[in-house]
Amino acid sequence: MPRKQIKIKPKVEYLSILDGKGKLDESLDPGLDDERSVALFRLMLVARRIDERCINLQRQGRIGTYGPCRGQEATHCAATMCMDPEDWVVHAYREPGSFYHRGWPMETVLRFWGGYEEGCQPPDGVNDTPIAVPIASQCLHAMGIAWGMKLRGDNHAVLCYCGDGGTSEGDFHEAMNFAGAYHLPVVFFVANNQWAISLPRDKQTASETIAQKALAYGFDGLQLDGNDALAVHVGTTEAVEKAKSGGGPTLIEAMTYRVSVHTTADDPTKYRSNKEVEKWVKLDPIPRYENYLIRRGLLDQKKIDAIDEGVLAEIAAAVESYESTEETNPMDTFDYTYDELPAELLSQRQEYKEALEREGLAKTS
Amino acid sequence: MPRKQIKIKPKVEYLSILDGKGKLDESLDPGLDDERSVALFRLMLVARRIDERCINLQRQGRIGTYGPCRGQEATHCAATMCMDPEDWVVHAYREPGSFYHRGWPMETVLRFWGGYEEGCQPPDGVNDTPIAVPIASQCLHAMGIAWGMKLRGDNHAVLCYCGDGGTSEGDFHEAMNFAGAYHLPVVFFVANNQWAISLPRDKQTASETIAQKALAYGFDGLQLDGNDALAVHVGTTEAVEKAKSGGGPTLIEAMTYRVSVHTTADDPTKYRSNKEVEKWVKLDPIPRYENYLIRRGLLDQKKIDAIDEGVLAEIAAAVESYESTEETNPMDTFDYTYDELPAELLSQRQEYKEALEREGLAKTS
Amino acid sequence: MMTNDGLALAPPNAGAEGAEHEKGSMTLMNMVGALNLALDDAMRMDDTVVLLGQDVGRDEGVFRVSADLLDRYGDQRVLDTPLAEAAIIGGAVGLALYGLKPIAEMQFSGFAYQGFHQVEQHVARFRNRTRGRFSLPMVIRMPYGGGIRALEHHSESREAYYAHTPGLYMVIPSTPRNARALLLASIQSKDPVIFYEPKASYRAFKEQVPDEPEVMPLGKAQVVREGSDITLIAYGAMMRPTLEAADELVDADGVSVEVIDLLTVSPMDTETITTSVAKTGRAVVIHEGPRTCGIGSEIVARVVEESLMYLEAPIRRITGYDVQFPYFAHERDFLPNPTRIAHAAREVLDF
Amino acid sequence: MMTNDGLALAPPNAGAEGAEHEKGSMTLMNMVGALNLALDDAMRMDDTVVLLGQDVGRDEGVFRVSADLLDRYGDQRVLDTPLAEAAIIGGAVGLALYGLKPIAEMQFSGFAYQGFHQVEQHVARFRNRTRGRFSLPMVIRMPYGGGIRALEHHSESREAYYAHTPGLYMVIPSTPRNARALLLASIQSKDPVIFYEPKASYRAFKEQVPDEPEVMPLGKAQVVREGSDITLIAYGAMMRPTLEAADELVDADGVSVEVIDLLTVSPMDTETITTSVAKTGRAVVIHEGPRTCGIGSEIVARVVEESLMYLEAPIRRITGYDVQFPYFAHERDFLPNPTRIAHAAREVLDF
Ligand SMILES: Cc1ncc(C[n+]2csc(CCOP(=O)(O)OP(=O)(O)O)c2C)c(N)n1
Ligand SMILES: Cc1ncc(C[n+]2csc(CCOP(=O)(O)OP(=O)(O)O)c2C)c(N)n1
Ligand SMILES: [Mg+2]
Ligand SMILES: [Mg+2]
Repeated sequence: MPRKQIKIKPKVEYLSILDGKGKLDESLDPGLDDERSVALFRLMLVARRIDERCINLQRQGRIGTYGPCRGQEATHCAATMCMDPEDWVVHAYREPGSFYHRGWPMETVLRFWGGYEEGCQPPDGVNDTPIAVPIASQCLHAMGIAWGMKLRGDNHAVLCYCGDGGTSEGDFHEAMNFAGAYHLPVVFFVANNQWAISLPRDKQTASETIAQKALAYGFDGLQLDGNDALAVHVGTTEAVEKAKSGGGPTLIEAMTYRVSVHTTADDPTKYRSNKEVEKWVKLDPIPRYENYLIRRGLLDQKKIDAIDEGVLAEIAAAVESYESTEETNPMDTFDYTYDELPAELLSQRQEYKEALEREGLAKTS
Repeated sequence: MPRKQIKIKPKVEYLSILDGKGKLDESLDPGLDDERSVALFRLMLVARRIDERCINLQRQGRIGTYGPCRGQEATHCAATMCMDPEDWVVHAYREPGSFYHRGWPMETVLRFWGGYEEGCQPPDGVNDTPIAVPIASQCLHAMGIAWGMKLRGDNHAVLCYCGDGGTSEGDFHEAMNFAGAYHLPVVFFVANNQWAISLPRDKQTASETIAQKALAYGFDGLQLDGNDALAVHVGTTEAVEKAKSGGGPTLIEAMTYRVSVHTTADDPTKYRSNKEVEKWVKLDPIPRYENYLIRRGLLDQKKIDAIDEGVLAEIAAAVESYESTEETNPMDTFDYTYDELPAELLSQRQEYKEALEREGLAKTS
Repeated sequence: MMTNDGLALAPPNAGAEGAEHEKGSMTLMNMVGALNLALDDAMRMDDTVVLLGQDVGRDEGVFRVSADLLDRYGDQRVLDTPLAEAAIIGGAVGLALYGLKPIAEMQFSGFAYQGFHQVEQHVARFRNRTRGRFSLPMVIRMPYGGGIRALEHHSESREAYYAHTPGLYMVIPSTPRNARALLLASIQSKDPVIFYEPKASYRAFKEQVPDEPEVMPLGKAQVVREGSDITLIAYGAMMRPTLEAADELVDADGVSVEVIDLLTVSPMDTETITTSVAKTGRAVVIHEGPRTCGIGSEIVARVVEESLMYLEAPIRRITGYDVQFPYFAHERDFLPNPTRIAHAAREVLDF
Repeated sequence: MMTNDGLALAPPNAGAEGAEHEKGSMTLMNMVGALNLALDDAMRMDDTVVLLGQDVGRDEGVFRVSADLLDRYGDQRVLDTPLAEAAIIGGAVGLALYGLKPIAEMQFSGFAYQGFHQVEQHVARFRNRTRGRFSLPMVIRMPYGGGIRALEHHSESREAYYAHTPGLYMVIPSTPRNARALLLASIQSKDPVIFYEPKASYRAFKEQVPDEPEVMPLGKAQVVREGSDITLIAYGAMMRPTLEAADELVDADGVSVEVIDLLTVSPMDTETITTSVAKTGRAVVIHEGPRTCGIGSEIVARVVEESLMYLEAPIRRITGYDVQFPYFAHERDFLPNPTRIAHAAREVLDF
């Protein structure tokens, strides 16, 4: 029976710039300046090295469960680099490079994985939300912040991280729908790393791409090679500029891969093949981008080594600082729950303090 | 900057068969047989008359708040007629014709609006869920029932009603996504009546159609003229057949209009113009379909009057039966909460019973 | 009935209206009017205040609590939203992070669960999680409770869910005047407030409400009637049947009854409760919500901890039973009423 | 420690295994193994039982509770789902309506709120709403509680939310053997069960578990240690510190301690509690969840209603405080421990 086809207006596109070996498609050269180009490399290296160090610290029991970002450095490093300080970055949990770039001290992030609320305290002046554990719940905060920008007439934008698994949650949908309905300056950045713990991407949803989910909300979707730092930078920059100039939201799907474990508590050999992992290791974003910068004459092995040394030293100092910080006061949770401690909590605080003193557990004050 | 366009596979189409005056597009004639054709007319009349009567009863305080379906009769009547008894119909709350067709006694539905749980008790053998008040929450039940059908290898399908407002809820999204991911035999039928209480459709979501939301989940969307009973019947039949033959879910968006109040507690003059209402009143699904049947020679005024009289008599009998039923026992809620009454509830039941007896309120037993 | 204890004029921006706060004029109004007045006060005094929710704008709220506000403050401050509670709450979190003061409306408390995860995981936690870097000054208003012949999910009372969630204020007014003063205080609070509005009381009666903005402190219960033989403890819509029962006990039995209105259900004002029960030795607690793990059980537990030895009889709980709130045909049977409260009080007195 | 009181062999399909139920052989296992055994029992005995949740299949559950089940029962009965809790719970409602027996897993209780509306609005209501036409025999399993150095949202205990929701069973086992017997009973129940698994106890210790399927009745608490001076009431992961405290009180102070394990938190077995406290006159209740409106407050309220006059001292509540559960660096400080419990018991004894 003949029907009218309905024309769908928003577009869904795919973007990649560097090939698997880091060779540039000249026609797509974004002309990123030298300084920024190298800074992006360094940032990705920071993410890689933090990751390695954290897995190490976890194995030694010096922090708790850790969720690595190995293989995904290009996604969050290149995306966050597109944001101005007045913009907001709304985090998930696999973006150590993003925290670093935005000005979070490395030891703050270590404190999160070490079991301290202080790891979720953004430094003054940094407009970020901390690690969000409940999947996709942060998308609504990103939407709300962007709504605030719009209501106040501020010319800023919000970048919001989420995983492929997160797109199944109701919160993702509601955030996308509000963002579309109010035409908000927000970029939803889905790091599609092909897995949500043990569930592969193709079982997460039947839509062929995640980018096309934007059509349900009346705005554009962009799928890009998430292991191509240039593509991420270009695609995100455009989406952010669109947002700031009143063009509304964009959904970016960055195709990448979680090369490592889901968290240090996970055993991926239960559910996926080494072959698949190897395929993606070959597409590692760091050597690809490194090759590109070497071709551009911006890097050579000596420069790389120097950068790496600097990064490692910075991390070593952060670990040192993390571990030498005085133990925090368990009473703090009482003092931070409300602006003023209600009477009932005051008496519970006292009860807790006395118990700890009696039991010789934590130091209190 | 040039990009690759991503080709979206599932299709989104529009279907209408009868024009605004009920004239048939011959090329689309589905060849619905005479008996069924007239039965559908009668069913729409049932819905219209129940609606009118309920508004009346509400005004007289004989039932509580009522949510009318005026103008939307074609959507739910024609859609539910596509379902076999072994199929399931998952209801929202604006489908009196559907309940009737599925074999719910009219007085049962009256009891719902009259404030009795008995109004939510499906008759034995009827595979329907009762009126669902929390918007879109029922979509997940429809998905789950369809999942059960698939797991058991049963060749049935589920029809699920939802409103345009309901598409904004997280539950709608999660239901659509699971249905797509598991390729379930379910048809999501959105009665887009252009309003969710006071929020017009274009503020509910920025997507141009609701039908295209299916693309986010990897299956087909179909927008149809929801005031055209033939189009609804044809579109739903196809979607149900597709579901039963392993073709997976479909999202149907039926374009219709809530001609009356949201509920009897609502005052739509606060938020919409009479002009808009009048435009839609001209597209009333009943005269359109009636004209079509008259042209087909299946109806004339005498036949219409006879049908109407029958319907009215049936409704009168149902009201009579509803009002002459003995008052229910307030204790029932205790007895239906668990399979076996736990000790704690037994003592609360006793406390309640004694209180009611002391207070001379309801009769108990 | 309401005393002026603990009432104070709203500080911010109120200066212009006359710093002396002379006893100004009053207007007789119902609770809907009083809540509307508080919203209007807040929006006028502080332009970071925004209102959001389903049908709060053009429709003025399904109970008309936001009447005239769209006209007065425009559609950049009164925000009609799509139909999604988690987005309303989670969006309000974002608005608050960005420095606005959102007042989010849930159309009925029975639909707030669609956004409960945002409350539990974020609204209640952001201040402690970020060690004070971010706080969430926001209010989530919602009508709760039975008595208006509404459909399923429109009559429940589940304040205990919120009271059991650390990091929130759970506030429930009982009269037009305290509704206005508590809502204004909630909006001015630096902490998130769940504000339950007793819909059965929306239009049930009127009270004189000062024209000047007025706030009451959060976290304080009120002794609304003094007495020495027994303490009745209630809040919200249950205050009316409780006060009726008190009248009956005084008039018919000659008993001296003390009545406490919690006003802030959580964090609970233990002292006002235990001081009273230490004096009277007897108590009945009254609420609509289910009994198990309800506010009543918490009150009993605190009295036991602080004043067990003063207790001369078991404390009775007159509450909703541990079954779902009935469809409306039987709601009058189900809801605690003056007779039931008085009967329990007599049993406690006769113990 | 666990007695055989109230244990019975599983009725359905168990006949084939020998109707005599002679004392069969036992196997020493931890709670993860015991829960896995119950799931296996249920899936073997009843082919309408299906398991669904995030990572329950190929990954065998993040704690391995569903080990081997995908291999044994296939992917039409062990269902790895997309990441959406409301869909898991609401989908299970649909599966149950269609005649299957779904066992839904929430990966952690802290993420169950994403589907809380489905629990409150449907799971808890379908039987009463349809006046018995539909019931929902389904189990929602989830690990709860602190003690395993996990991230935020992975350590909370909020059984009181469910206890405050009429229409549900809220069950919390404490040992491998009762975990197996209670999970099997929950699966066989005609009513929906929220099954909280104390994750700190998952691998903490082993117990002999009968090879034959075994069920325990829901709704019954157990006196796991008899005594006459004081009653300690706990459940789940708190049973171990509670029993340690009891040992210390017995050994060091020569006190006779009775210990009750609630097992079913709601509907609560009032009689077992009040009988004990009427005997001992003193009690301490212990749980991890927040204090206000927690299970402890309900226990106190019931004791006051039924046995006030036997009470010789205030009942103390050793619980989580009314703040958010701390990130793991301070969880050991925060969780009730034997010293804290024994200290409270001594205060109650010395009152
Ligand atoms: C609401 C919620 N449900 C479940 C979890 C447990 N969980 C943590 S990570 C994860 C998978 C997330 O997958 P994805 O969104 O793809 O992000 P990725 O871990 O791959 O970066 C799950 C199920 C959670 N944290 N929050
Ligand atoms: C979860 C939830 N939120 C809010 C409401 C209150 N409410 C009842 S009907 C309605 C509008 C529904 O609009 P739509 O889905 O378009 O259905 P229609 O009423 O137009 O048929 C709202 C907001 C509700 N019933 N459930
Ligand atoms: Mg992923
Ligand atoms: Mg509508």
